[in-house]
Amino acid sequence: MTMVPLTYLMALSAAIFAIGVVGFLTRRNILVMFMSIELMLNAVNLAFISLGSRLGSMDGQVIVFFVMTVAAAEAAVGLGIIITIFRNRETVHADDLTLLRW
Amino acid sequence: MGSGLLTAVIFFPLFGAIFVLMLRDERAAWNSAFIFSLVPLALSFYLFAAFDSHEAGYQFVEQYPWIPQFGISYHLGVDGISLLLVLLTTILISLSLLYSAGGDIEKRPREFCFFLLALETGLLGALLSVDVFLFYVFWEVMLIPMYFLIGIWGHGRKVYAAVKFVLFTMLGSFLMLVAIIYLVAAAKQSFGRLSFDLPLLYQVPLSETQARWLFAAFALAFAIKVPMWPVHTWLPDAHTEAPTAGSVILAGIMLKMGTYGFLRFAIPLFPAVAVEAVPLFLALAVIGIIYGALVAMSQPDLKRLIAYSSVSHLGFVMLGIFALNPQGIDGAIYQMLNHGISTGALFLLVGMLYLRRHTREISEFGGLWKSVPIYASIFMFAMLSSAGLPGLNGFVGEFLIMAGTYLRSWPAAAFAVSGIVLGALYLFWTYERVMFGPITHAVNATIRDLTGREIAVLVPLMALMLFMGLYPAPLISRLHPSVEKMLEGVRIEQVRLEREHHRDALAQTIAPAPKIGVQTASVK
Amino acid sequence: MNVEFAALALILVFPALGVLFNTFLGPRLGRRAVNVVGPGMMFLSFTVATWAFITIFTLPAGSALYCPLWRWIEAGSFHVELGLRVDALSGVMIMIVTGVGSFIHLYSVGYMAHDEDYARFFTYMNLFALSMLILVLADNLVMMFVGWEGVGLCSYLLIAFWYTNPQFAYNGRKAFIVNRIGDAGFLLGIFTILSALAHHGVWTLNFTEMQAHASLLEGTAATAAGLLLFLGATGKSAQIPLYVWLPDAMVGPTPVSALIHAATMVTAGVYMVARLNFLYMLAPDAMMVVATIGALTAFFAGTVAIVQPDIKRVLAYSTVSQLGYMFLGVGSGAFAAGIFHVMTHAFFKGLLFLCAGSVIHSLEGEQDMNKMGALRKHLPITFWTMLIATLAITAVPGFSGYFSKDLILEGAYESGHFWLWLLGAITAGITGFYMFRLIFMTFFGESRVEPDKLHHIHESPAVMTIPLIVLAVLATVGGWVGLPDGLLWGDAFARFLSPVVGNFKPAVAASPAMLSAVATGLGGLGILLAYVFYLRLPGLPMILAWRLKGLYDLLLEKYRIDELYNLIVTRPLFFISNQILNRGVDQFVIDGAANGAGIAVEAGGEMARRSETGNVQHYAFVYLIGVVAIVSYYVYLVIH
Amino acid sequence: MPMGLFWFLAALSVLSALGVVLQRNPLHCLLSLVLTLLTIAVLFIGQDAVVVGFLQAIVYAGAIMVLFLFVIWLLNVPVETRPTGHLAFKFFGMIAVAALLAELAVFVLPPHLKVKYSGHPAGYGSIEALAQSLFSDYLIAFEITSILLLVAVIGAVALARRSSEIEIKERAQDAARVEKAA
Repeated sequence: MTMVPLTYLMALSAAIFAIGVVGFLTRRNILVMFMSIELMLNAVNLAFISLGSRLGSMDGQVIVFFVMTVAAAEAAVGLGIIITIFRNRETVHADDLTLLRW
Repeated sequence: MGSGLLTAVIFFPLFGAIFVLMLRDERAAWNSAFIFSLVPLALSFYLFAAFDSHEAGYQFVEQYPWIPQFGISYHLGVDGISLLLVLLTTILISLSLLYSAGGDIEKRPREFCFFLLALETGLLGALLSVDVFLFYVFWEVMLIPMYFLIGIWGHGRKVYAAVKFVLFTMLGSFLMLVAIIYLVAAAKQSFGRLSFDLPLLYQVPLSETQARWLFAAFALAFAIKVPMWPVHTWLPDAHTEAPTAGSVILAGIMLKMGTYGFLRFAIPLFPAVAVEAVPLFLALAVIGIIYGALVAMSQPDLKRLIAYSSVSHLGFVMLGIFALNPQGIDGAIYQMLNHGISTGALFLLVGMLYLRRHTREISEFGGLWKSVPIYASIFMFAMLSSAGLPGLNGFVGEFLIMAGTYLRSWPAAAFAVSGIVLGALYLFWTYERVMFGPITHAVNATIRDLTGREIAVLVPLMALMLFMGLYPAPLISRLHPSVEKMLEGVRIEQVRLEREHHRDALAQTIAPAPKIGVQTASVK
Repeated sequence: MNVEFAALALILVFPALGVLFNTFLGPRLGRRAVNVVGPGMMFLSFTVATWAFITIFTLPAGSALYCPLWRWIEAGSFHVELGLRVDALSGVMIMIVTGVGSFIHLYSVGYMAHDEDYARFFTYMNLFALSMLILVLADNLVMMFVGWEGVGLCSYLLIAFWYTNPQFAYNGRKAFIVNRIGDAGFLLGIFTILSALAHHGVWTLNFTEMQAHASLLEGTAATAAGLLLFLGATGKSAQIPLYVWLPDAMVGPTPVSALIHAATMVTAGVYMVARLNFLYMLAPDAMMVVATIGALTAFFAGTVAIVQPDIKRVLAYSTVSQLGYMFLGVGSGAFAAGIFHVMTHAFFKGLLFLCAGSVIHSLEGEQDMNKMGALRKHLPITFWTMLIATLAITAVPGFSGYFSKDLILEGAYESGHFWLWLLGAITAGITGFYMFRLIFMTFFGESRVEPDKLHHIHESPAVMTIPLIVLAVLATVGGWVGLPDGLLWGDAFARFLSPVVGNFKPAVAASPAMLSAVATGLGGLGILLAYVFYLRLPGLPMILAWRLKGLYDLLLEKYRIDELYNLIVTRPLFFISNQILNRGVDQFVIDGAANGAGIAVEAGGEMARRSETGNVQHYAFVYLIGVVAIVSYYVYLVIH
Repeated sequence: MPMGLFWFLAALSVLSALGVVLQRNPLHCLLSLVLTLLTIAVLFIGQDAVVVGFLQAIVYAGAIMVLFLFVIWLLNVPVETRPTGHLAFKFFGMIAVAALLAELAVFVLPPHLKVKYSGHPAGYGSIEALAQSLFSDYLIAFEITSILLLVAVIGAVALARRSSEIEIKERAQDAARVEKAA
């Protein structure tokens, strides 16, 4: 069985992570920002799986499992918050949601 | 070990404070708070009576392990230096409560009593602790009730004043904490065990540099509390904005914590540095005396004026302490009491006037003698005590201080003497503007004279002024042995220092001869 | 021989009782009770004092009565024992204080008959007597200082007695503050002695013990202590440079001026110098200063008195001038002569003030001599007693002042101070002039009294005139205790005092008769001039004043010393206090630094607050930077 | 996994990830995200993480993304029209991201990535192996995760539910409107 070199996988993971970061920084729609977060999570997941596979350890997969649960919880709560915000402010534009400031 | 007497003195007020909080009726709160403050008063009178005036060390000692892992113990004791301050504390707290109940405090009386009594616990605890850690705990404990007393029941910019007070004091006390910990660590190195016990810490051998830094930390903490020039500016604000009882306690007792700290910690812990630092502290004290008096002179507000006069008076106390001889220190301790009593009385009097006129501006008054002769007479009495008129208490302290100072350094005494002239100047000028002359504001003609309660508050203070002026012997005889004991270390250092000077001088006179020889040799 | 005499304490107890009674019961029990108790306590005290004095008289020369009280201050080796002591010197003083004091108290009953605040007045008067007696009876310097400050306080209270007048209140404070400057010197003097003695292991401030160890003080210590203590004396006894308060003190009730500012308190300085004669004998430089200041003050104050229109002001400057004589005397080493003059001066100057008070009382408060004149017939008793007092002060032979002043001038000459003697002699002439000017302007010539007051003029009641008569008798015969040597009992006064103050040792031989003749002649000349100026040619003073306007104004405005002091001391002091220290240093620099630290923190917070935009992405960006930074640390670790 | 497949999947995932970031319409973004997740699921499976790979496809790409979809529809989120953000911010953001990428490259590129392939034990990636780990070593974490999910459910309900106060106010407003109409 041919092994995809770890470097490639890690590079892919880093690339997706970077794309996620860029998305989070540049998009103003909080839903899309949320999606970018999911991108980053998945990039990290990929790294875990790849390393776990190389080390022959199940820990990487377990962690990904946990990440998925947390992502589910996060999505539930996060989307709930977004709905509430939208209900009150009629917007999902990040520039309009600066309530936390002084 | 111990009779538990000191514990009772310290914690009875706290017990009372909690009890008062649980009462519903305001009158009952005032009365029970007053009664609760009488218990430590009675106990401290017993302490005074039972105190052995030939014994220099701690008496009524109690010691139990508290946090043995760190060598912290619950160690209480009273000696001549703290005895009289304990008495002063209990007296002033009782009188403050008696006075405040008479209409001065209208808002939240229960909480007021609570804080005042809690403050008493802090003050007494700091005075009676022999363990440094315990002392530090109480030292910080007294800040908090005072903060609330100023912040809640004060006037004007009360929050500003309260915060300023706390920040200034905290700044110093954190440095002190660091110094304490360092000292304890040093003690561990030389004695092999952790201990916060003061008598042990006195014996910690320190290098010159170490001692200097530690002394500086302690001295700064206490100097802020005293307050010495130039770290005094929290005082006028705190005094002015505090409620009357707060000013009385602040001026009467809390400031003494600074001077007490010098006597108990800074000097006996680091006698060598203290001896070195004498010129610096004499200079600062003299500046404080003259500066405080001059600035007091141009204050338009009565309370501010008295606050600055405290700077001047505490300058005298510091002068006496750093005379580092029995006369000076006996006088300084005596002057602490005097200042507590006479300035306390003055603050009470100003408070009474404020209650009637809701102003403290000197320009608002004039010709008051006509309308309130009893008030004016008592004011005169307190003022004379403050100005150090012979026959009243102030003179005994100032005389001893200046005698001590003169023996140490005559120029310092010469400058300090000008303080009594300036003191008379601002006090009498103020008195003249407030009491003498025609009545310029019609309101002043109709204000009522002192009530029975107010006279009852002031009479004990006046009696003390007279008694302490005429017969100071029972007080001084009690504090003297402890002072002598404290000075032992200083004396040793002094002799050493003089010997070194002597040797240096000798070396200088001898030095030239061989030097020439060396030079000629090198030329050859 | 020292005898314990417990009754000495009574001399103090009686006035103290008077103070307590007048403070607490006086206002309730009313005028009658106060009028009895106030002077009554003084007379009781006088009685005990007389008893003590007679006792000391019957004991062998050089003996003293003492009465130990209690140990007052004690700190280490330093201790002060309170104790009373009466020897010849303090015996004379208590007689003056209680004697003259009693009669002035009596006089006050009449003088204050219409004042509401009689109880307060007698409280202060009794308190004054108490303080003065403490000063005189003290057996140590510290206790003396107690009295010294106490009399200053009473002086303040009594000058400002009519406190509703702001000027009076100001003058009272001025007196106290100026005195306190002197007191500061006094204190330093005490410390100088204390430290000089302590240096040799002797811890005492007791007069007798100090005298026993006087040799330890020799040198700079004695000079310094002498000068510092004398600074105290210049304050209390109104000498250059601290005399400025006394003329202003005249705003107090006239009995006060008589008792405090003429007869007793102001002589405390002289008493102190005489008491410490052993110290001053060790310090010829200090003595020289004392004598010089005395002579200068005598002359200087005399010239000012020439032109003053206010009757009490003339007397005030005259007092300053006479006090100058006393210091000239003690400064020359003629301590007995100085004390002698203290005594005679107490009689005649007390009397002069009381007479002036009587005049003022009858004119309902008028003090300007330009609005008097021809009062001789209206106030016969006052006139005659005042004339006697004037003859005494101008040193007309036979009257008391003659003997004492003569002794002083003789002492000044014989101790070698020729110029000071000359100054004193000229001052004798000036004294004659201004005192008779006062008599002529008040009692002779034409009446210049304001018409509406004219028909009110009446002689004072008996309670006021009796003290006048008593003092007039004393002013006449009081000097006879010190006749010139060889005449009858001779100089009995000096002999009586000599065990305490020592004998005068002349340095220069002179003929007493010659000196006396010169001084008396000058005095007569003064009287003659006054007669010419104010009775024969009443227009002359005006013309002279106009011709010599500059000089006249300078004298009238008292050499403008008050203004000078204001300019160089008072105003700078207040300026420094308010503008420089209060506004500048305290509020701006120190508080500014403290608040500045606070403001810096606040401004920093404000700036940091600006960075909080609330935009999630901005926070994320900062987060990212943090991540980059942290990761770069690991990169660093990996690479190395 | 054959290299060809890897390259294909890698390209696809990067492209679809870019699609998430670059498209205007949130719905399109979401679809791209689903594609990315699926691609990654395949990559998981390709590395013997079969269970997790299927979970990824079913739970992540399926359930969670549907949640997103619902929300997009529920909110009726419009297509972004206005230009987004400040240029300077984007610029510096890009630089920071580039820096991060460069730093990550240091770890990922050969000289520093020192992981030796140690061979897969039997049943690696199987559901038994996963369960073995989860219920032994990671039991506490697993239980805590369950609590987390519970809390999240409660939180989501609390958030999504209109507060009763607002309801009362709205009802009162309705009543007022009705009255006015009558």
